[in-house]
Amino acid sequence: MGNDITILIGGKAGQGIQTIGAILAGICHDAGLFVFSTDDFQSRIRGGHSFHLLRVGSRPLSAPSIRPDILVAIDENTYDIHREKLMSSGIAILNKNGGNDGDSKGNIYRVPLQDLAAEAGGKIASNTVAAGVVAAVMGAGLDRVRAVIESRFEAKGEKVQTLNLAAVEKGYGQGRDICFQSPFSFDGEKSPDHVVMAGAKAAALGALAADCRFFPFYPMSPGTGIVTEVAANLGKLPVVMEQAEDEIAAVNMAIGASYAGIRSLVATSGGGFSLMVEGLGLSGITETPMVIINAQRPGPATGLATRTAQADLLFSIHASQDEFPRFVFAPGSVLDTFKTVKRAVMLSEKYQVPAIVLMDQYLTDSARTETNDFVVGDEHHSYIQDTEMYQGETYHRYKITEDGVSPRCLPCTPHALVRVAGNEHTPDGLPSEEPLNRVAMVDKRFVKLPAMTRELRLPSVFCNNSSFFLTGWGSSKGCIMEACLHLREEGIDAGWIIFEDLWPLDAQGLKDMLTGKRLIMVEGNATSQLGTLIRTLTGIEYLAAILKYDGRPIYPEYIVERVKDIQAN
Amino acid sequence: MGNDITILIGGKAGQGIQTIGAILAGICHDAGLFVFSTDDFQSRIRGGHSFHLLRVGSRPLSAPSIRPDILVAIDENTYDIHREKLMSSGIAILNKNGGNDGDSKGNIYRVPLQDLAAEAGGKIASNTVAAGVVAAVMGAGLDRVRAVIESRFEAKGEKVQTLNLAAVEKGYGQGRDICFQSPFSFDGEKSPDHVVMAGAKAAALGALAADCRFFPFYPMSPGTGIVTEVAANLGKLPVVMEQAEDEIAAVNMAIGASYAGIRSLVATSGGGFSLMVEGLGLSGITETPMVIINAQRPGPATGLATRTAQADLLFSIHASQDEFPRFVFAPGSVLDTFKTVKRAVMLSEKYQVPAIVLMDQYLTDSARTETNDFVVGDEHHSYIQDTEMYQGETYHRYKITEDGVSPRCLPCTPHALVRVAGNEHTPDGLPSEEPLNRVAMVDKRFVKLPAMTRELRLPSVFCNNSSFFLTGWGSSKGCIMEACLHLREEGIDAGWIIFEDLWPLDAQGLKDMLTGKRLIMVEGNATSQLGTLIRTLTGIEYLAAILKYDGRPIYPEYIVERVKDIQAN
Amino acid sequence: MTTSIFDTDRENQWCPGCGNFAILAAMKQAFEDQNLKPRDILLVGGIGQAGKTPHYLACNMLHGLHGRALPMATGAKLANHHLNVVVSSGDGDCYGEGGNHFLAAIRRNLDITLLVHNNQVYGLTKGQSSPTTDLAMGTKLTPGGPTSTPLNPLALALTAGAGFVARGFSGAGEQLAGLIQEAMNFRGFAMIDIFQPCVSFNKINTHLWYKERVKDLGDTGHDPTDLPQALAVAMTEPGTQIPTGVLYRKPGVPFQDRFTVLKDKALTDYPFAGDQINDILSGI
Amino acid sequence: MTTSIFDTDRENQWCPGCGNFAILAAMKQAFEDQNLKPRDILLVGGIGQAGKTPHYLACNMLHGLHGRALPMATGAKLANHHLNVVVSSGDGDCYGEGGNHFLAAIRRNLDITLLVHNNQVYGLTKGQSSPTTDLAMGTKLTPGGPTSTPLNPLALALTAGAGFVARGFSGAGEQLAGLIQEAMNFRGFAMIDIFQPCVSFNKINTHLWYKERVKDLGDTGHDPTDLPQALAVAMTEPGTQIPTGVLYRKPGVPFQDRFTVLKDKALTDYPFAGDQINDILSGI
Ligand SMILES: Cc1ncc(C[n+]2csc(CCOP(=O)(O)OP(=O)(O)O)c2C)c(N)n1
Ligand SMILES: Cc1ncc(C[n+]2csc(CCOP(=O)(O)OP(=O)(O)O)c2C)c(N)n1
Ligand code: SF4
Ligand code: SF4
Ligand SMILES: [Mg+2]
Ligand SMILES: [Mg+2]
Repeated sequence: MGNDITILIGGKAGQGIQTIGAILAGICHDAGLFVFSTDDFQSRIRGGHSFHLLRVGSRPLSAPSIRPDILVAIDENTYDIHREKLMSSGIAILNKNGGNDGDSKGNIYRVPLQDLAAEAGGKIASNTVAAGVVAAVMGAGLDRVRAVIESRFEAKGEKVQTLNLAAVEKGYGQGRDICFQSPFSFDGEKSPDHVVMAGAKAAALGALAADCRFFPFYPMSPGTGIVTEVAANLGKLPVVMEQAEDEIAAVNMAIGASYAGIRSLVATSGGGFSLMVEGLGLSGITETPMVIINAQRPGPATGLATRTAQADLLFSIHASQDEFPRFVFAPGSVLDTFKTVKRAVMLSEKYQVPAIVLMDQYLTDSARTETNDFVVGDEHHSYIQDTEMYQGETYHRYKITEDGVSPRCLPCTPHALVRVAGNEHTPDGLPSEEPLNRVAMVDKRFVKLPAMTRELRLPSVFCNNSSFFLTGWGSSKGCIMEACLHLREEGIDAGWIIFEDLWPLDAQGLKDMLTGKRLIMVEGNATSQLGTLIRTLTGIEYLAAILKYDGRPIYPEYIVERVKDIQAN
Repeated sequence: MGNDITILIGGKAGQGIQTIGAILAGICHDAGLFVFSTDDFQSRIRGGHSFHLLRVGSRPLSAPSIRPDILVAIDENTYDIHREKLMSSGIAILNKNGGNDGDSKGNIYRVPLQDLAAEAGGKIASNTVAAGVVAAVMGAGLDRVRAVIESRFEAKGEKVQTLNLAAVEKGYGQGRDICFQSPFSFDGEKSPDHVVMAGAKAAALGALAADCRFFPFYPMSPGTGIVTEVAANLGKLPVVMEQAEDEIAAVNMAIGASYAGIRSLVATSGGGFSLMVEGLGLSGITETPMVIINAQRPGPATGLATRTAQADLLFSIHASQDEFPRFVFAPGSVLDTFKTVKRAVMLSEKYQVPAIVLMDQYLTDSARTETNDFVVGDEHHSYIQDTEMYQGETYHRYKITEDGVSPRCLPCTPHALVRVAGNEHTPDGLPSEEPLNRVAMVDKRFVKLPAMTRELRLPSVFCNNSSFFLTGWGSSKGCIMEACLHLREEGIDAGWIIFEDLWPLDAQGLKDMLTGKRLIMVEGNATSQLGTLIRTLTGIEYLAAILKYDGRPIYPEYIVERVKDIQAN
Repeated sequence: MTTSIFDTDRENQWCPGCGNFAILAAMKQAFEDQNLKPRDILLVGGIGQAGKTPHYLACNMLHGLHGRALPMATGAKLANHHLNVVVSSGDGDCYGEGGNHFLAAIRRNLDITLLVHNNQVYGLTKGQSSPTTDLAMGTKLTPGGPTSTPLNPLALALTAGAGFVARGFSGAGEQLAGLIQEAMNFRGFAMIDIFQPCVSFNKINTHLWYKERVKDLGDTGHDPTDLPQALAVAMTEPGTQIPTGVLYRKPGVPFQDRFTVLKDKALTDYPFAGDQINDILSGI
Repeated sequence: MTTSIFDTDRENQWCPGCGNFAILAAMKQAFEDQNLKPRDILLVGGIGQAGKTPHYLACNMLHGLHGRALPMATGAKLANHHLNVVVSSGDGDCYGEGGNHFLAAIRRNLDITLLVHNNQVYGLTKGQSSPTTDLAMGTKLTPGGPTSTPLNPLALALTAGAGFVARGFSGAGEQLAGLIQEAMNFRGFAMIDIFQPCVSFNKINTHLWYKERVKDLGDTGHDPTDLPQALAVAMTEPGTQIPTGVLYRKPGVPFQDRFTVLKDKALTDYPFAGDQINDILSGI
């Protein structure tokens, strides 16, 4: 089984609790342990309550846990908010300077973080003290702890570095006295095959690896995280970012740039995506490639700005007036995100259709140990047909071809005139109202569908003969997998079916795959959108649905509990 | 069987061909005959080619016909464009001044319209000459013809009236010499039970009858026609129209006005609707009533601006990030439009949800004889709970109630404070990120669904034991009905199933109704969206689909032909 | 802090030290000075830190979408033009996402009071540049500073024809309360662009930075009825001196007066026009 | 009519007598006078009668959504700033639906030429009022005239910081061709608001109406480098006199120059940065 614990660090926005998590994750990663972290925070900059969950395991992890073994309370509210979730074998570390008076007793340890930091040379380092405490509790050697602090604060200058080293040691000294039942072995070594990354960064790197060069954006949580990760590479790459005046501008800029030959991606959330819908259709009718990442959050309208949801699936499939082929993906892990965004860019180019990648706050913001398969593939390969450019003015952007894909040239290159219209158009790109031409053009666009469908993968199935299947999509993949394994350990014959490619799907293939299977949908929405999609494509009805729409991730524990409820009924 | 003929009047944009149709329709209507007219025009103001189809019958008509018995060519292109469609028994009347030289021969009659008009006193009246020709050909008495002209031009002053009377007589004189096989009896009387109206006007009147008072708009064909009909009543009613800077403004204005207590409706087309999607969600989460009429046209993007389509059904059901209850309707006739818009306004108010009414260019622009059941009902009844206003500041806009509908008060009335937020909110309307509150609010909104579902009607079924059913929705209702009757006359055992209420539907009721029936979908889109919806709701697969997506109406003749094709295979 | 009938018991979510607190206080003062009651006011909020202001005032509240406060206010005002409408919006909300509505509201002479909490940054979304961000200010997403020249909201409002154009500063509370009251009493579109330090994300335009530059126009002999003069003031290079107070005041025909039907009474005050509609229906 | 290498064989769909024909001719002339070839130019069209202009010119064409010509042009220009981009938009397209993008393009100093065919009406959708419609002009949907004060595009552009601001008139073809050429040669945002009679829907601002009022600035000693003077000209009461010509010309840093990465070459000219990306990936 291996060791597996969860640390919950809570405090106010602005108190830097994520830093504590990041230091601890670094120490664990260096020792070859596996981590999984996720953030829960409010739509505010200071105050309130947020928490960071860090799970550490000696084996790979694919989900967070909501039941902490170590509860670190930086402010006074945290303990009260989370005490009920604390494992009975767990301990709580309360910041004595955070309003938690009194002495340590039972499994509660009170540590004066600011006082210790002040002793070390500056109150500002109190988070580092906290990290030191927990590192010691977990059983990390001081050398490892120091090494992480040294490299983390290297860029900030010697003074800061020295302060934090002193602070971490202060904390470490306190932590050593705390008795914890499940310490880890930190004797292992960092594996070159592993990397700790969050979904937002994976999406950005995937886009860059696929030669996306233009990222117009309008800030919107949680989509902003993705562009922020692109921005971190500005200056190193031939990449342009531009803050648009609104999302409508962003999507139209992307189409304009793509027309002129640059792969473009916009990242947003549901509200921004709503504003991009008309542009999505423009990409559809002009057959101009473009990728939209919709990092979902609860809605409708402003909804819950910093929370998570999986409720835009059917909207993504049907968004825009009238019909045209598009791709819809929803990656299930951080590595999947990297690969999926690369594929989305490439497939959008190959078929000259828009592609939508559904992420969400949970996926963008949660970091985890992943196999380091983040490599440049050949998705950057160009699909633009330069040879056609020499046809001069007889070049037709929308030439009718057998596979529906017309030769795409760039404007203002030596010979071809490239004409593109969001009106229905003849093959030369000029508007036309002719009924037969209209039919020909709709058919031309739709004839791409079979090949597009073949590019997509049917869902992954685990334990094909199980008595029922936890069935979900996208970011909850890991939670479903963990829940499933947990149920199996308890002797419950569960399997899973997980979708990451969502549109267009091979309906017959899916029907063959699902026929006779009992499905329990697990989704982050209130109506079971994937369940609806399955019924639409195959006529197959699911058995039950575990739906969570409170804006929080679908923790494995929740799934397990609800499966048992369902079985009890 | 009765008599039943179709007149096609073709010419350039700006040549006033619709006027000819309107005069003829008036003459027929006065004689108790039934009319059905529809317009086919390009997205331009002058030139090109447009045509007006006027069908006249001695029995009620529910669809146009594309095969003319009388072809009136105002310009030189018209005859060439339409000659193939002319019935073998039909005649063509060509404007000798329109570039059609030569003499009358066979079934072709050449009439110098401008010359005759000039003789009558002014070339401007040449359309009236044309109307006179056709009226005579159809067999109308000169008195009837004169009466219509008199009243039509009354408001324009005596000079104009006299000119047009002279012109119509000139034409009438020519028409009398033309031999036509199917003249009508014009001896009947105008029935007070009948009225000739187009869909756009019916929608406007429906909204007014349901006490809609605010119509923010941004012009977009074919939605503009609806607001134009509202505008015709400005000054007579307590109604405000406001041209918005864009569609986003329009929808948010509607929500603002509705919050303040005024029923509001926006009419647009698909592109504008796309821009309203975020606002639709705002109406959803704030539970602010509002009606959107989406007069569909072919898309995506700019598409075909003045053409027709039925391709926004699934988009309407799923538009906006996240989920919330809404109504979707698609009226099938002009009278249905009046009634449906009234119901949409009322149901939107009753359940405090947005309602979408799907129309299209064909429905808005086609006029027909309808039973005069255009009456004010009690849809204007107020659902605003004044009594709650006296609760003062303890009033909660989002009080959790059994049926999900909370008491709605108006802001700035004596006591209650009315707080509304597009963020997720507590019952008092203030934003909240609490997970349990979020779930309670999503559930509160969705608990309305069963009652909303009970308000809607399952589709109408004709010939319940037929061997197959032509199945469609919205504006093509009449075409499907005519096609069906035609097939039955030919001994083909066809029935119909027509949806006008589309969301939310009673899935079990629908399944019971459709089980065992063989469905041939008839839709104005390329993917059979209703067929998809039926599969989604019931798991039932349709047999075949007749899909038309060339931007033109689904004429009955087309359906009949395609059914035979299907049967032949 | 003094208590007010406009207080709410909601926890305030702004950062300690944020300039918004002073704007909130000035609003309360302005409302109280006019003897208004919570039920008398409709607050419309955009989305952003500024847009949260209505959460902290006991009034009627309409809080919708990012950038769309003005269209919502337009609808509410057309429905019932007796509503006393105050809009709280941010520089991003009003001049960025909502830029088109800003121009349109001015051209309508919408009879509301618009308070733009101008912190020259997107606060709530963590410090991206806004339409008024200084070219020198790098952000995570625009490390080299914005690629757009900052927008001058007052100059724009003046050229677009706004009737009441003022600038306030959160650090000058008394003046601000007075401006708000004046704006609310103006019949027509009245806007106050309020400089508001964002302590978390704007390290350039700090409280001190503004403090050193603001200059009350009341002390300069400025004539607020002179448009070219107002424009010249609005176009003062913002780095050196920041004129505050009323730049321009000129009443015009307010929006509601442009509708004949609203001359007698508010749209909400009309009974259902059943008879007239019946007439129309029987005339078809 | 003379023939041109920019002619197409598409049937022109404008109404006979429409002012757009003269604008089209002036564009051809301006292109030819610069010895440009069809493949050298990218025309971006809005949606409306004005937006159809690119259909009638043998050039590269990007014709998208109503109101969104400028964002599309922005994207194309960032992708390849060597593109010679001319945008044809209408008063509704550019100042109505696209108002926010108009301001943003100016603030970016987007290096394109914007031609606004200003017929003071929505032509293609049959004569509704536009942002520049005269208050006196009733339409079917606004029988009492617009409820919004007309927008002054030139004054707005000037206050927003546009570098090249001109007004043309379709009835003054030679002047217009010259203005277009000058605008195309200006490095940065260059706009020409072109009065264009709509014979079908605008019965007030007719060819004659304009003809009687236009006055070439070249004949007045106007100094196009003086911003206040330009603003004063832009704000001339439009009913009495219509100054045409270049109101203002002042080069600034064009948009592309604000991106370090575009200094050397266009984004399209860079090879795939595989090695650098590999470095980044191996550093994670
Ligand atoms: C359609 C949409 N796009 C983006 C956002 C994200 N968003 C929320 S607030 C905000 C910026 C607010 O800036 P500003 O108006 O200046 O307010 P501040 O927080 O600075 O007071 C943004 C971009 C959103 N909620 N909706
Ligand atoms: C989103 C959207 N809204 C509305 C329309 C309808 N529409 C097309 S052109 C136009 C007005 C064009 O006016 P203007 O830009 O002045 O051009 P003109 O025809 O006068 O040259 C409108 C409202 C549209 N195509 N898309
Ligand atoms: S982020 Fe800035 S604007 Fe927002 S509350 Fe904090 S200080 Fe105020
Ligand atoms: S409607 Fe007006 S703008 Fe359009 S083509 Fe005709 S004259 Fe020109
Ligand atoms: Mg701000
Ligand atoms: Mg126009």
